[in-house]
Amino acid sequence: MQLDVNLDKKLGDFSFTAQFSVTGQRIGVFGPSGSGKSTLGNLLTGFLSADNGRIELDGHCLFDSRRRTNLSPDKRRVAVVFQHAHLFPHLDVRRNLLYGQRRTPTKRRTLDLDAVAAALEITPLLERSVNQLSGGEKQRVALGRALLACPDLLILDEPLSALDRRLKEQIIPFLDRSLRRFEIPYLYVSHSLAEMRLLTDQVLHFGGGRLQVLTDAESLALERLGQDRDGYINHLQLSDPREVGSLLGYRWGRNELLLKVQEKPESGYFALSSKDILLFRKHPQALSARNLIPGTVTELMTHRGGVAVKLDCQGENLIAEVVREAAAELELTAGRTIYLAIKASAFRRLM
Amino acid sequence: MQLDVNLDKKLGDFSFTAQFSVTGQRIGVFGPSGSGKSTLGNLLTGFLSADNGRIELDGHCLFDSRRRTNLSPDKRRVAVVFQHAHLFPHLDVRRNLLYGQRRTPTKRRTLDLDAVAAALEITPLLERSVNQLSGGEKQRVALGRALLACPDLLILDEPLSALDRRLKEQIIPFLDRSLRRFEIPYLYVSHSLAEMRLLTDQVLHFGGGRLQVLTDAESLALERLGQDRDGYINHLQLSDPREVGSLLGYRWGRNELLLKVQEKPESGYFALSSKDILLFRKHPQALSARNLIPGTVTELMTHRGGVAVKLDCQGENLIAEVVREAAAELELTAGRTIYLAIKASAFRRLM
Amino acid sequence: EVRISVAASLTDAVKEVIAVYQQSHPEVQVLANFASSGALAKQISAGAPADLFISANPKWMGFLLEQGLMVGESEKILVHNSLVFTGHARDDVHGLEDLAQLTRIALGSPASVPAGQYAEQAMQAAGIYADLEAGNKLVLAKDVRQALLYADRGEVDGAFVYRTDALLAQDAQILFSVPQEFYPQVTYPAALTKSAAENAAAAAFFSYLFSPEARSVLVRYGFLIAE
Amino acid sequence: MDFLSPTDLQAVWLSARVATVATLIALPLGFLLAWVLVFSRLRGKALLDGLINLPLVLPPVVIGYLLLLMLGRRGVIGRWLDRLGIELIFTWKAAVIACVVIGLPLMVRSIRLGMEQIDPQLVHAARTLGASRRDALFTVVLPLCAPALVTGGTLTFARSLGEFGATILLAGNIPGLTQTIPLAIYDYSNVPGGESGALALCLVSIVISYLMLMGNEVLLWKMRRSRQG
Amino acid sequence: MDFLSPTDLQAVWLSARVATVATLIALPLGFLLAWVLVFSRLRGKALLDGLINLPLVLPPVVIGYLLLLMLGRRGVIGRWLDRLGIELIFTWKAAVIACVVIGLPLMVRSIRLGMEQIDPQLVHAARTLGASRRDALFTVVLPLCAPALVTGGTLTFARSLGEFGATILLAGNIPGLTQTIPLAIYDYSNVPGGESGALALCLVSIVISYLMLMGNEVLLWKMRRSRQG
Ligand SMILES: Nc1ncnc2c1ncn2[C@@H]1O[C@H](COP(=O)(O)OP(=O)(O)OP(=O)(O)O)[C@@H](O)[C@H]1O
Ligand SMILES: Nc1ncnc2c1ncn2[C@@H]1O[C@H](COP(=O)(O)OP(=O)(O)OP(=O)(O)O)[C@@H](O)[C@H]1O
Ligand SMILES: [Mg+2]
Ligand SMILES: [Mg+2]
Repeated sequence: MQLDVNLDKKLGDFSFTAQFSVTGQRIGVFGPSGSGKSTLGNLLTGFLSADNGRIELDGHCLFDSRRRTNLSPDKRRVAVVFQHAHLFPHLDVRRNLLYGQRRTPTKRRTLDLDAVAAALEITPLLERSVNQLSGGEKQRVALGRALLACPDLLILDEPLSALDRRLKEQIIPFLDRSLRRFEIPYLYVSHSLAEMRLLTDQVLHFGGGRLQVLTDAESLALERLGQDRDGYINHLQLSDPREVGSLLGYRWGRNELLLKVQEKPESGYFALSSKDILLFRKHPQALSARNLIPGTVTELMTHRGGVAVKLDCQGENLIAEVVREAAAELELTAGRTIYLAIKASAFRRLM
Repeated sequence: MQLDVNLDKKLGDFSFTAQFSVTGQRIGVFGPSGSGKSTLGNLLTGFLSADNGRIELDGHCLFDSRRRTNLSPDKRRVAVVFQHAHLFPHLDVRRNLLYGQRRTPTKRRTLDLDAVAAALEITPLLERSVNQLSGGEKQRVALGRALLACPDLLILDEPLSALDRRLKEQIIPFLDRSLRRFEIPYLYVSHSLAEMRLLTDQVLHFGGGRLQVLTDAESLALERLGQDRDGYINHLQLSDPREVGSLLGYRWGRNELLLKVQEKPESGYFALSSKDILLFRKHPQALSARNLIPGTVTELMTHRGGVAVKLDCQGENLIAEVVREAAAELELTAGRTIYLAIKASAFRRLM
Repeated sequence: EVRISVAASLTDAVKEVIAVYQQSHPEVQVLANFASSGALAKQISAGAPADLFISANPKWMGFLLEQGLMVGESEKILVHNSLVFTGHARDDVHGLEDLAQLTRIALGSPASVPAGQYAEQAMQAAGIYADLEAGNKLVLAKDVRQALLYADRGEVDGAFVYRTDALLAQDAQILFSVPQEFYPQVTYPAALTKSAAENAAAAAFFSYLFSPEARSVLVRYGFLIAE
Repeated sequence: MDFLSPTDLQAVWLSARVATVATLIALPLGFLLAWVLVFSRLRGKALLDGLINLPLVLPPVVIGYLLLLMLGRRGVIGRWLDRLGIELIFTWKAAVIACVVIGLPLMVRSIRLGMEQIDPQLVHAARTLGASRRDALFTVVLPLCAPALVTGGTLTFARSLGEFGATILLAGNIPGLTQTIPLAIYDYSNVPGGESGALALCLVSIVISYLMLMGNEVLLWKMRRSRQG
Repeated sequence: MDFLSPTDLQAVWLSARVATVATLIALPLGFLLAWVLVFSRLRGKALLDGLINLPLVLPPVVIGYLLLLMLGRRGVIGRWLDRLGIELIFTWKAAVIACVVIGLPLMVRSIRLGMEQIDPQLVHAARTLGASRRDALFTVVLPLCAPALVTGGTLTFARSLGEFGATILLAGNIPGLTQTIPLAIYDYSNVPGGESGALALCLVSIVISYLMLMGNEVLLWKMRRSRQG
């Protein structure tokens, strides 16, 4: 997808300005509350008309103040999933899902209901009334409804912010899987760095109604090191599980990690907090942590109240965090080899 | 407070039975969804009338089916805080707070608005419309409103379940502090073990419409070991902080623990997950964890997928969890002395 | 098909006349529309279909004649009526001069109801109107029927109504007839409309109204036949 | 305003007064009836609902007739009033009663629509804070129904301005005393050529109702704003 | 039903038909007008609002007269209808028109109350899914207004059953052709001993409206249930 935007809009005291071109499938829109993220969404869908400027989506003009082009929302093929699902309460799940599809020209209908429902695991809910769904189920249906309209662009405006942590973790894999599988390009609006890292390749960083920079989530996360109570979340791609006693042994590059997890996924991303990694200068003996692997310090980043340690574990990268005193005591310097102890229960499945 | 209950109630297919006497200020009501917790609340407030039985609060009869006594809800002096704050939308925060107080006989009014507002930190919000409050602020106002009615009993029916984790953690200290300070006896209804442990001394454990047992939260938590993804949460009472480099050294019984926390509270409870404790058979050298203390194994409890290790650290108790393989490798048996490594950042302030 | 617009006070009488007429002329359908004279006149004026108009007073007939909607030469007086004073039976009321002792007297609103206007004229002629009005003793009704209702229910001591209406009362009875010299004669004019010109059946029914057969029915309902 | 005769002006003034008083009476009455229909567990609610709707279903004249039967000097209630020395029939109070009865179905239905939106938990919360049933009704339910009350009041006021059938039967058509705008219009329209007088009064009616409509929109708007801000 | 004469039965049947047809016409009309008042950005909405309210404010007879002036053969619209060979005045269709006009203010206000409750985001969601403004109106707004439509329908139907003033002017009072229940009751009041006949017709009116009221309660209850379940 190619999105070219050049817009100005005044809303009362608030003025919004954005000028960018992005190409890609997975774009994030990041920024604090009130920075204009939803305003960008409304300008793209057509619920707001810019004072000045132009929007072009895949070379197709949606809005042009000079040529007085202003396609109505239903002509733009830009679907939205909001913070609250906004399902149609008078329709059951199936009819909600089909609402957009029925309004899509037949030749554009590349997805079918069964495939989408299966991917989102809502097949058993199809005949239910939408008032009988949990929050997470509702959002999955809302996503399915938007997907089935086969839009040129999908805007996800903080689709998870009304859900609790457990539900968020449950739904992110569905989101990622179905968005990838059905190849719908999207703008993911959020102020959660974790979601950005999981779901986007590029990030439009907004602040004060202005596009600050076009960057990516990883860079943003590194910029923010030490600010999150849960530490920096490493994303580890693991594969090829085998049973090792009551645990599972997964391949991580050239290392093997022992995990205690409920299911046994074939492969996938796992989260490991920088705070769940213990570092040893020498190989310790008999400890309760099931993983003890060597790693080389590649970089030290000191931040407010701690030190982030970039490690290379036989080609795989990892970030650990220690307090300053520990960094001194362990004599951490780039190039030094140390040992990492990680409990089998410290890993969390991401998707 | 002394509460004597002996009730039967049929609601459609569901039948509720409870017979108990409790004395205390901090009573929990625990049980899965549909077990009858809210039904108990409704019977106590008088929105439901039991088919049979008797309720006596501090020797004062609220309901007696034989004597045909059935005080109306406003005469019972039993206040409720619900899952959703249910603030009066047409009144501002101050008038919401005063609603109950105005309806309390003057000589019973033991609390005053300013003290309660200060304790709940809602003084700056007093003139706001309740529609401008966040979820956590709303619950605090609802709590203040109930407190100011100076009830004989306060029922808190899952008051935190609609809030996200961060808000929960923010609000629990307010709850605890104000409930203790204003000495209002309460029933705390929840299915969160963590909240039970923080806020109650005794627990009425319900299941299937029946009172299962009168117990306490600690016992319930131990029964449930290994079922929670976050492990068993140890509550450590720490005191007398002193600065140690960038960290804080707190007294924990006869031990000293180094913590990395934002504020510097004088003393209080801190949470430490059983999964954040690493065990070593021998004293390890140079590691990043800032706390390495000796402990004696007092008991081993094997549960699905792991082993809970009860430890005695110079008189203080702690529970750690390890996988079975680790228990074997460390040759853990009761009486054995081992070393515990805990990162300075693993502690979380509770209240 | 003959469409006739008839003043409401003739409802029963005309319904019976039609019923009798239809027995001998089953091929003609006579549709009667009953409402107040004013409503009927406005309908005809607005172009509502009507072949024949029977008004309870000459005012509204005149209104239509002026607009040229009626066949002027067809206008004839169908019946007369007379003004009476009705109320619950009592011994002390025998004529207009006795009304001064009453506390409440109902009559049609003189502004809009001809019967009320006649009653006002009669009272003025008898010299009692000014006192009654100043004493707030007059209750004005929207039509004769309402004045009768008040008298019948005993809400007022008596009411000025037409003789034909007085016959409808259950409890009230005629206390006295207002002498004819005190008020203009009450007439019910009838006429054909211009649009009925081609309708032979309408002309036929119109002349039937003045036949002895029809008149005998009207008389039975208390109307006086115009000479 | 020389296009209105002095009696017309009296009619306008009387109509405004009757409609205002009728609305002020119908508001609390409608509120209580709506409360009974929505919240109480009374048996025979359907019957009451139907009864309240009667004035809508039956022609106003019939309602006027029924009221006359009840409130007239020989009526069931009227007899008592008469003994107490209270005169109703043929006074402006009778016009008010007619308007209240005729307007009540609209009032009750509007308030019900509003009341049914109120979260019963709010009322429960008030009760546990020591508010009696009545206290909660007035301090919680009433303010939350305010927009519905405004709508109901608008409808009743408007309907009262136009009420003819029941009023004329119960109050009579006495200029200066019980002649409201519709009755005055009736008098005009029953005379050939009275249209201009009728038209003038219609215009006054329309202007009054427009003023009230706008007043209410402003009121509703303010309510919405104060609720949010 | 020998307490009803054949013409009475005709009146009952006609009234039921007129009220039903009027309600069926007023429903879509009221829905569109309510939509304009709630959602569109049209200027002069206040004017339209006032215009819709006129039949409430003015006496029905006046409304009937104004309609007569417009729709009569010499009227602005009537002239056209006449040329097209459409007869309205003095037919049951005229009674329907009168009832629609009189019932419309109630219908529009009910639907507005319902429409104003709808979350605009739902409509936005429909638009982004490819629904045109009109499509969203019929597939989202309309079904969500259903309870309000039922209430509006109830009110309009009930009001139509009792409508007298405008009907008698526009449709005339022709037994068997345009005589609805209220007009038949009027006829009875012009006949000696007509009370029993009038009473019987009133009872029929009441029964019909009760039946409809219950039917609607059931409908509303089912709606609520299907929405939840
Ligand atoms: N119609 C409007 N009139 C005036 N100001 C508006 C209007 N709509 C939005 N704003 C202002 O525009 C600013 C940006 O709003 P926007 O909803 O785009 O923020 P956001 O980045 O989506 O924030 P959040 O993360 O809270 O959703 C806010 O300060 C808001 O108050
Ligand atoms: N009025 C009623 N009629 C029939 N069944 C009812 C009624 N009220 C509650 N129940 C049933 O009683 C059971 C207990 O409900 P209750 O609300 O007390 O559970 P709870 O323990 O509070 O659950 P939760 O944790 O979900 O709030 C449920 O199965 C519910 O369906
Ligand atoms: Mg936003
Ligand atoms: Mg509950």
